[in-house]
Amino acid sequence: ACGGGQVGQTPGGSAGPAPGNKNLVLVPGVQNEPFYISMQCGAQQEAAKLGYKLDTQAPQKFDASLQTPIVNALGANKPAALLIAPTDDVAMATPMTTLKNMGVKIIEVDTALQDKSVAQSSISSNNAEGGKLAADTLAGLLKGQKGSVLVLDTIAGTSTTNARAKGFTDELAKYPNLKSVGVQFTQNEPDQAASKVTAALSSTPDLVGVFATNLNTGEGAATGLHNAGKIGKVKLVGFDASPSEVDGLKSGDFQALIAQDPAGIGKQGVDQAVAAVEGKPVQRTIDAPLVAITKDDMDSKSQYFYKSSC
Amino acid sequence: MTAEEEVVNGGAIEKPTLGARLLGANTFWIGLVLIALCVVFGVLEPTAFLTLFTVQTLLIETAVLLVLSVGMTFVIITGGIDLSVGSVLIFSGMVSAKAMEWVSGGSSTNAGWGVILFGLVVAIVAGTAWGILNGLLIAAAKIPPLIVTLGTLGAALGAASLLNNGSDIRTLPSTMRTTIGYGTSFGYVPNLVIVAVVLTLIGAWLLHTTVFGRHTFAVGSNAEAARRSGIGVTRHLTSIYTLTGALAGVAGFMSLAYFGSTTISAHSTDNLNAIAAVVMGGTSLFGGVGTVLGTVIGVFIPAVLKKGFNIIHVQDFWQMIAVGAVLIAAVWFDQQRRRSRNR
Amino acid sequence: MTAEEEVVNGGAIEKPTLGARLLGANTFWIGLVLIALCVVFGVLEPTAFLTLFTVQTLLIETAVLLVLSVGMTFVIITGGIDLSVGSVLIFSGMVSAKAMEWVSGGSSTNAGWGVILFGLVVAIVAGTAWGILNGLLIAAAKIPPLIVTLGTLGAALGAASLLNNGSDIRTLPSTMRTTIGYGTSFGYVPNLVIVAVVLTLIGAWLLHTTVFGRHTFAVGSNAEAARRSGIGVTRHLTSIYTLTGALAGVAGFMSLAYFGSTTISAHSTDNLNAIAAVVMGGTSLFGGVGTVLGTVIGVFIPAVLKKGFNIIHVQDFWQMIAVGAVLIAAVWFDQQRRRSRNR
Amino acid sequence: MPVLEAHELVKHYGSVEALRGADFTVNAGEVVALIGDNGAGKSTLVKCLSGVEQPDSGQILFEGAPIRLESPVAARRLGIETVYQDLAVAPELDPAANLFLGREVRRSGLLGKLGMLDKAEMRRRATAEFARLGVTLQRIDVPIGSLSGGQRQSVAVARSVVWASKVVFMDEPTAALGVVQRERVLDVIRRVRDEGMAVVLISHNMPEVLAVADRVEVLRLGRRVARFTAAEATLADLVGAMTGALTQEETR
Amino acid sequence: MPVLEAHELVKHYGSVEALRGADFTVNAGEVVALIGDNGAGKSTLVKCLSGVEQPDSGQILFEGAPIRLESPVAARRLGIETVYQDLAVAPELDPAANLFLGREVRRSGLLGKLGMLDKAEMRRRATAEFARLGVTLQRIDVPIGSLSGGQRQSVAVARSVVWASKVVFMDEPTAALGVVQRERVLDVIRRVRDEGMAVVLISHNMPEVLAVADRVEVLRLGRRVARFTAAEATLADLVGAMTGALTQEETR
Ligand SMILES: Nc1ncnc2c1ncn2[C@@H]1O[C@H](COP(=O)(O)OP(=O)(O)OP(=O)(O)O)[C@@H](O)[C@H]1O
Ligand SMILES: Nc1ncnc2c1ncn2[C@@H]1O[C@H](COP(=O)(O)OP(=O)(O)OP(=O)(O)O)[C@@H](O)[C@H]1O
Ligand SMILES: [Mg+2]
Ligand SMILES: [Mg+2]
Repeated sequence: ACGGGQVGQTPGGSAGPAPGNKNLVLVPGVQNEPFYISMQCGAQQEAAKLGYKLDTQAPQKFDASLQTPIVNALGANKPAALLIAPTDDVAMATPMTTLKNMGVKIIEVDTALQDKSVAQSSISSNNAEGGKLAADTLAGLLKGQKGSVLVLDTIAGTSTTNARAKGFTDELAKYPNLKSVGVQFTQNEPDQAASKVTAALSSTPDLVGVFATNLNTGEGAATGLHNAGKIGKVKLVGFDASPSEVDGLKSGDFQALIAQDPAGIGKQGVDQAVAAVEGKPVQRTIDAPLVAITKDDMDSKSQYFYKSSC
Repeated sequence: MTAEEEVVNGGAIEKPTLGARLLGANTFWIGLVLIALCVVFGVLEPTAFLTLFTVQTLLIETAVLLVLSVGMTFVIITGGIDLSVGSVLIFSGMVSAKAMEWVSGGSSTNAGWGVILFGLVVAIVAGTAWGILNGLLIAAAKIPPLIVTLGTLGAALGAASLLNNGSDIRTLPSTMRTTIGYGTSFGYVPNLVIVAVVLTLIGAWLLHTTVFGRHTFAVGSNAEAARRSGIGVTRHLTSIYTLTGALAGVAGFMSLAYFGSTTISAHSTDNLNAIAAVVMGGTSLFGGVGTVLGTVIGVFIPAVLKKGFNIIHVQDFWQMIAVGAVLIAAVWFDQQRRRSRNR
Repeated sequence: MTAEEEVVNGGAIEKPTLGARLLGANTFWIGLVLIALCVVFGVLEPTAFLTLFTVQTLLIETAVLLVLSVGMTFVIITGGIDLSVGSVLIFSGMVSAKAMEWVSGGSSTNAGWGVILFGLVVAIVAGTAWGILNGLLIAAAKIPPLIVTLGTLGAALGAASLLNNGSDIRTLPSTMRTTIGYGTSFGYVPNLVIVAVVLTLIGAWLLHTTVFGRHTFAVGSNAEAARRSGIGVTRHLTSIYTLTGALAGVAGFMSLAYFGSTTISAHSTDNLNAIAAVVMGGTSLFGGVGTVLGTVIGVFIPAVLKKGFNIIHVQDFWQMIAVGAVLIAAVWFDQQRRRSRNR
Repeated sequence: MPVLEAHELVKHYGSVEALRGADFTVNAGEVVALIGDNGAGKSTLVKCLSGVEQPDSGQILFEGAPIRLESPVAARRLGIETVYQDLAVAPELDPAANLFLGREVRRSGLLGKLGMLDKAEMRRRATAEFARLGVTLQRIDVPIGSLSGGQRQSVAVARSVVWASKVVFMDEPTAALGVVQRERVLDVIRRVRDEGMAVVLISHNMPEVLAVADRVEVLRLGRRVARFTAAEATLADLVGAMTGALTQEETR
Repeated sequence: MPVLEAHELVKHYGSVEALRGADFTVNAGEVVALIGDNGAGKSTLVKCLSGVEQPDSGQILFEGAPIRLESPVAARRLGIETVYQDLAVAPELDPAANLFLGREVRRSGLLGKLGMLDKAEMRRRATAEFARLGVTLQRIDVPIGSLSGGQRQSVAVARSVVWASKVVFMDEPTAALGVVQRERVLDVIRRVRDEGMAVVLISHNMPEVLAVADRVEVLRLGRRVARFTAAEATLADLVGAMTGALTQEETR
């Protein structure tokens, strides 16, 4: 095309962030989630310690079309580094690359792009591993009991929870006593999760376990089990350790939770970002730990509980 | 019988028979669709579908939406629309939960009925407040309902998030969950369902037998005529959105009791679901016609369908396609029958 | 001048002046709101807001919604509604991506312009197909548009998910991303924006100067009168939903080029955003009035607002509240001015 | 004494001038015909005098005292009822509901206090009213939108005379009526007049005007241009005044 | 030879019987008045004969051959035009747009082939047509919904006579018209008749009917009950036939 170019290629060269810029921005996957709030808390603490300022801007939904404008807007007020949980491992590459070309350092937290050349560092827990851990934990809870297991996923196309569900299903195949009745999508709505659980109870009387891949599905599943009076009889394994899930674990709604370490991810993200900004060496990938928490060991693992505010 | 006899005394021949009225009722054919769905699933999975448990959970799961849809029926009959119900529901739940925490001085887990009732009142007041705001903007400032409620949809959700810094409250009186949320009365009937049924009956009574209901139809049928007839259209519209807000407040409390959580990130499709239920029940988006009974049927058709599909294990993606197809087919069938009746 | 002079020759006095027409134009006041917003943000953050980059990304980000909204304008002017645009967009993108993979025999990452053009055609065809389905169900089977498009909303999404088993396709021709997705022409203008502008201009031309557009207004103003005037209402409505479907198909391809992914889980609010843009632009949900220019303004008001808020770092929850409030205020201002003009 | 008077009413719609300083007077116990060409401003004048529209300037006097009619309710409270040219009925409601719109009959007792309608009573009274006007309806429970043009108009006429106590405006009430129904309406107009109310009749049917009116006021291009006593006026006078061939009042 | 004939038309709306076996005949080059009480079925008959409604049973003959009028388009193709009682105009469009609705004038050349409207030409021709009918409009670019009742009706009348070639149905075309406009419309009716077209006039104004019609057909309770030659009929005959005091045709 005539004069073909690319967006963000300001003719005459782009001015990167001003030297000495001490602003960091965190763009989590979605607002209102304790997971990301805890990450923000960890990151803020670390940033303050290192003499940086950290802003957080979250999309309303876990949706690339909502996260893109937020990232693009940063091009106007360039921060020194961006910590981001990309909501789509390809779609977010464009805006992130644009920022990177403007001289902003990119650190991925929680999720990562397929294109490994964009970010300087990625800190994440392996979601498939988390799914596996959930399957093992559930099998342990059931102690050889025979029966069916239901997996509740959020929305088709959500990479993180899809990976958890897949890891779970793959691992479950190793337990001959447990049979998967398949993955069901809930559109991330608790009421649909509740409805799927009660329907499964109607049609699959030997249901012994449910794996819910995030907070909303977990809450919905617990509600469904409550309705059916099956709390505790059907083992419910949730993902993440938000305050509400921890309460649920305490009260017996959940039998186990697979917790990540969001605060740790946030802290390490800031460390890497600062290192990148200051021209120090960075570590390309960091694996964050995952733990299974049950009612019995919950007191000893309270450092993994997520926070709903800093 | 000659033509003469029929029209002698200035009009008004006697009423048609009950059978004819039933066949003529706007809700008859769509009601048949609902019954047909139940029969089909009953035959396909008699042991799983036609059980007390399935019926109980089906009713409980639709209770909240039913309450929202009753309010929506009034709004749509006036020719308006309310997209904000889901957000107002969340906001009310959030305020209510906060208030209960506050009067219990911290966690309200062990609070008694006094606190719970207080929470209910707070929820209703919160919902009503948004309803009044919607109503005034629509009726007095004459801004299109779609814009107003789209605005308050975002604003109520933002405000709810602000209140607890974006996270859910899950420490609620446990009595509330066990009695209202999933308790039953008369042996089998879930309490949440009783609440929804009572509200629906009141709604139907209000709409179909009172002056308030009559004016609702009049405003929707021809607002200018209503105004010239001395109906306070502004005031009436305001009270209708207020009513809807109040019902959303109750629904927020019910949702709180049901989920035991404020579920901020949920309920985003409640508005469209409620509107769909109302329209499926034969209420026109252009206003002036509609019934609460139709809305009830409209709420249950998708609910039964999804429940049935989940029970007979239809894959999710197929389910989405099938639910879409059945919605359309049900309304098509209804239209078809009604049209032939008018031939 | 006496009254006599004015009305002598059977009516038709000469046209008002340009200034009067501008002031009288339905889009004038709401356009002022848009300009005011830009000015405010420009003053608050001159170095960040009024930059080439901000303008470029603002335009790019709204390009897809703009294309959807142009189609939606036609639909709403007929008194209809189309909730399915977002899903049809995703479906078209998915089919297009699949088709490009298929003709490239596996991954299409290195495919050339032939394959890309083929993908575009497939996307348009896929969107058109859903549009025809919507149109026939609405116009021929006479099912309310809300129900039909709510049904196809679910069905199209389900079908898109089925095609690739619920996961996104992310291997797309890289040429497509670099040129169409975020390439620019004439130095600064993003190609995606050029596509959107051209489609919008064609839409405006079609609506405001052709027989097709005239009939669109007539159908929305009084469908029965249109029918009696010999306008093929069924056919016209069908073509309008088909047009909207085709535009959603193009939008699907644009989204594909932009995101480089089929983004199944995204676009869930596109339908409401498009409807809001159209209504904000002065088009009545009851049909018969509306302009494409109004829609363009209606698309940009929330876009500018969100962009500005993101740049000046307003917190998320406050942002939701503020966007809601500004939407309502903008339309209120517009109404106010228009009403006083009619006094 | 005039029960209702208008002075110098002006009403614009955008750049269209519907009223350009119109005067109008009607006394209790008389039938005044308001006539004029199409677009002369008759309906606009009626709307201003029944609170539906607010004039841009000018004065309205009710029983000698200046008033403002902010809404139709204000006019109705003064005992002013109107049959609008566009009828202003709710097409989806049945004739009885339209007749009682805004003045529904409630049940007796507590249920009535709660707002419950007495539908049977309203239907009964509606049937009686319609019979009085010679309206023939095959069924009374159909929406008014599906009635014939004349039937619909009869409902609107019935509504106004049932409730008025001071002034009845009738904007072309007989335009769609059959011969019999038209006579009935003229009878009703006379009866209402004899009860001491003022009736303002708008009509394009000059024989009808001369038959029923006591006085005639003529509107032209938004102004009153002539007044007649019906007994003394001829058809030619009226037509002359309407078309501008004859003008009594000075053009300001 | 009759240009249009109806035999035994029956039309139900739910349980309401609008037509109960109605017959009707109109010849080329004549004005037939179709009269009857309110609710007699006149408008319904017109709707059946102009393709808007489908009769439940009965036969329609056009120039002797049985036809089915599935849609208004079918009727228009045969040269049948109609002024509907409810006018059937698009209230948001302006008078010129309404006049040319469904028959828009396109620009010449390629742009016209692409469907572009020639708005100036349509406005010009509309202004001329309105002047011919004596319609006075202050502005021609306002939506028709804001016009006065008579102005709106004039637009509908203008539309029908511009396009007709065989039959024009006019359902109470003069009901809302002023004295001058009414005369103009009656003139137009005569002119159209003289051009060899058939005109069917529905009116409740008997003097008008007797003045302009060649023949009169009377509908009562959905059936034709009498036919007259206008020159021989008296007002009493017509009223008698409409009210049922006089019946010529046997009741089946
Ligand atoms: N709402 C409106 N908007 C714009 N113009 C209007 C409106 N209402 C009336 N007009 C214009 O005002 C003038 C007077 O209208 P009005 O309806 O009062 O006439 P009228 O005397 O009642 O005529 P008719 O005998 O035809 O009913 C007309 O030119 C009409 O076009
Ligand atoms: N769409 C409809 N639905 C139900 N009933 C209808 C409908 N249209 C007409 N009717 C009924 O059919 C009968 C005949 O109506 P129609 O309009 O043909 O009468 P008309 O002779 O034109 O009367 P008018 O002189 O008052 O215009 C009336 O009783 C009317 O109520
Ligand atoms: Mg008038
Ligand atoms: Mg008629």
